[in-house]
Amino acid sequence: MARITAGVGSSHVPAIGAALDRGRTHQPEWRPIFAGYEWSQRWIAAERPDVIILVYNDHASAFSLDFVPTFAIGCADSFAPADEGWGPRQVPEVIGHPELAWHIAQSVILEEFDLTLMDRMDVDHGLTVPLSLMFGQPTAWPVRVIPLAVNVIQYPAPTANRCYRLGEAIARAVATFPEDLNVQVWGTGGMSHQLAGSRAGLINREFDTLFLDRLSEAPDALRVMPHEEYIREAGSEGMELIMWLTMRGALGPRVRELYRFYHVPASNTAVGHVVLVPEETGERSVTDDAVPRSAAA
Amino acid sequence: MARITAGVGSSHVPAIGAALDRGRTHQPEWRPIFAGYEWSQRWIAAERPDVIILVYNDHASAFSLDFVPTFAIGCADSFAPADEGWGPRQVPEVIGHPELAWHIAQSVILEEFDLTLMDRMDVDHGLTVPLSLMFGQPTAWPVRVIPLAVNVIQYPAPTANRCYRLGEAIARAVATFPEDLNVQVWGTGGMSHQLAGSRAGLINREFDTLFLDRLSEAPDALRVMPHEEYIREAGSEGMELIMWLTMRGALGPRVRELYRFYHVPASNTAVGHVVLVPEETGERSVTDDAVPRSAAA
Amino acid sequence: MTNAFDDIPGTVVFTGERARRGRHLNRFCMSLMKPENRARFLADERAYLDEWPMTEAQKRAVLERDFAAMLEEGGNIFFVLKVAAVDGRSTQSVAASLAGQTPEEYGAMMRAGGRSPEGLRSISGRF
Amino acid sequence: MTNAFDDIPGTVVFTGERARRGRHLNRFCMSLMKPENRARFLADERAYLDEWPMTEAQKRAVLERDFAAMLEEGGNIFFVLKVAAVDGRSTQSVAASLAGQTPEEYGAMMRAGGRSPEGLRSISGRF
Ligand SMILES: [Fe+3]
Ligand SMILES: [Fe+3]
Repeated sequence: MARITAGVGSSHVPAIGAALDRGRTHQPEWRPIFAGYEWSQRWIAAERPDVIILVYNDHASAFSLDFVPTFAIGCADSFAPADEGWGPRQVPEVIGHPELAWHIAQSVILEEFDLTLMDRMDVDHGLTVPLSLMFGQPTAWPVRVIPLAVNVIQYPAPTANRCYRLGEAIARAVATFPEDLNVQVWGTGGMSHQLAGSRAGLINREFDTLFLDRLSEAPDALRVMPHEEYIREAGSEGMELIMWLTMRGALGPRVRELYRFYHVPASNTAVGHVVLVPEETGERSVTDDAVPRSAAA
Repeated sequence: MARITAGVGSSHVPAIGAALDRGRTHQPEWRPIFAGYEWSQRWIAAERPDVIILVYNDHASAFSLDFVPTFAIGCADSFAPADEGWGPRQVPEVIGHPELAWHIAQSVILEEFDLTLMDRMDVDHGLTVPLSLMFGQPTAWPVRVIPLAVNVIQYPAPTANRCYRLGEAIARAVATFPEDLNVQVWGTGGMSHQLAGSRAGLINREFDTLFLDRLSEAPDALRVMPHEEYIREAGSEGMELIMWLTMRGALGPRVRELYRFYHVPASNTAVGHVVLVPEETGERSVTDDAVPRSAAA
Repeated sequence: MTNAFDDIPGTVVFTGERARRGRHLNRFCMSLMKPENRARFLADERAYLDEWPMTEAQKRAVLERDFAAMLEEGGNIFFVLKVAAVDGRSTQSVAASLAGQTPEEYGAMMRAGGRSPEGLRSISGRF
Repeated sequence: MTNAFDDIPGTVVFTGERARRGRHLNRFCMSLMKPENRARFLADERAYLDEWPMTEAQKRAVLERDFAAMLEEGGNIFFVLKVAAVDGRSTQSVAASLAGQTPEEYGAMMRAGGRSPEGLRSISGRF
């Protein structure tokens, strides 16, 4: 049977992708960020997941405003990196897992989640930057990816609670997939940042820390937070954090935080990153010289 | 405040549109069908709804299989009749009600329905044939229309229960729209028919009658019916009937059936049609020499 | 994955598995929504089909207007109907051919009330 | 409809009302995803803009690269950023201009930990 073995939360700042693609990872501005993912790169090399269900949002790349799905699942065989206006990132094509994607789609739609099914979709920095942060610059991604795009750019986004519940439904679907697969769920976006409006540049380290603490220990408090509170505290684009709750929901009631990283800034954004494991399988998942929970920067 | 005053159920057979558009309404094959809507044409001329929330399904017109939304709401100012392969129907452009559509979208997404928002969408016979049946051949439709497209051609469709619950959520949304609007909800598709497979031509009058009885009197029995039972009894395309449940859900717990029509065949399909009013407003809505519930043909 | 509707005889339910198998067949069908593509297809069907990464069985099904085979090869009914539209052929005649009946037989059956569900509910006999 | 987030200062939340107002501005922005359109836009910005049913205020905002005005006229931040991309201009410099700061001021602020939320949570003072 397929099983969800871990969850990863990560910011997905486009400038991080550009820094990597242009060989600027050793510049003082960027080095701390890439250093903050070194533990996770070693961890995931040992974990060797087969599939990542990657929760992210599209930023006017695959979807125009003519067509805004609340939740869109990628069922295609592969997904091309999107041209976001300056040519596509020179990263490998993203290989899907259509059998598992269709299985999840069928399962959660029958559980009354109203997914949009995508058989052709380009994927933008929201998906490819976390892959780069976790896997570096391989010639092919060492994992299959099921993109799950969440609308957060056209109000209203789904509620935080709905994102969490979708994660729970995904976990039930994965548990009934007959193939033996090591599946991770990633939630991306955030942390606090704002572009739209004169409050641009907002960073709220206190809120971000609270969010990361609660993500592991008290996710119910995050589930009931209304959109306006996410926007007020984390910024208009910081509301992307609701996508981390889908990851969290997929991990079950209790989790253990294996790793945490937080850094300000990457361009306009606070960078946050956690690695979580379900409490049941926590012991088995620690396969490396795991750094105990540590806040860098 | 806006209020939902009535629900209409109707088949949406493309051949009916062709018969009307080609002036064949008086041919023996088609006359009984158009006659079956004469009462309803008089009724709706007296009712003068401002807006129809029209639940239908797209048939490979607006959506390819690259992109299959479970529920898609049309928020555009207008919607063009689709070219379904032999040129668009020569019927008026469909004028939307974007303020109400956005209000509904916001309300039901915050209630955890995962709609896809459409700002550009052509509408096919699934939407325009019921308009023609109810309004004839005007130079402009005398009503605004909010298209609500439901996936029923890519398995899995939403459950019957989910369709019903969406109707309930739409009713709550309409009730909080500040403008004074007379709103109807229509459910279209069905009744029993099958195209796909050697069982093509299936008609199940007994099931259709049961469905219409229960729609008014015992909708809970229809909500819990699984897809396979709809397909087994009503045919692979007869499963479109789940869309009638969104209409029914929007009308509240008790309704009165003002009119019923049933006829076999239109091309491959059993034609069914009902007019329902919420029990609370039932008295006020009878504005015409209403035919008591009557089964023609 | 087996599904409850696999027990229903003579009935194609368009699952994800079929969608994957029929991806390019259905995309070809969708291309016929554009008048210029319809014209190009009719001018040289084989050449137009060869522009798509379809299987030979899919192409043959289209060339032979074998609608049952199109469904078998992953075609969705509403997509393959676009091939019929190109020929100016009615949905009813496609349905007749899927049923293995002549258009006349099928039309007469429909006028007489359609195909009864009796005996056509279940392969296993459970319904 | 008033929304709870209307109380948050200096913050544009992209509602349906804004989407309707900015429809053609955002469609114009989306058109810049194609290299050939970027080239045509740069060759004659005014002529390219005149192909779209945008308001004069929207066109002027684009011509003047006034990103605050683009948002005001219904632009979505991720769509108007495509205008910046055409100019090879960074997201950070757009954010600076929205904040009314020079890129240097804004960059220094970000390196120092970003803009504090203190005093920027609520117009009414409730938060
Ligand atoms: Fe983002
Ligand atoms: Fe239909």
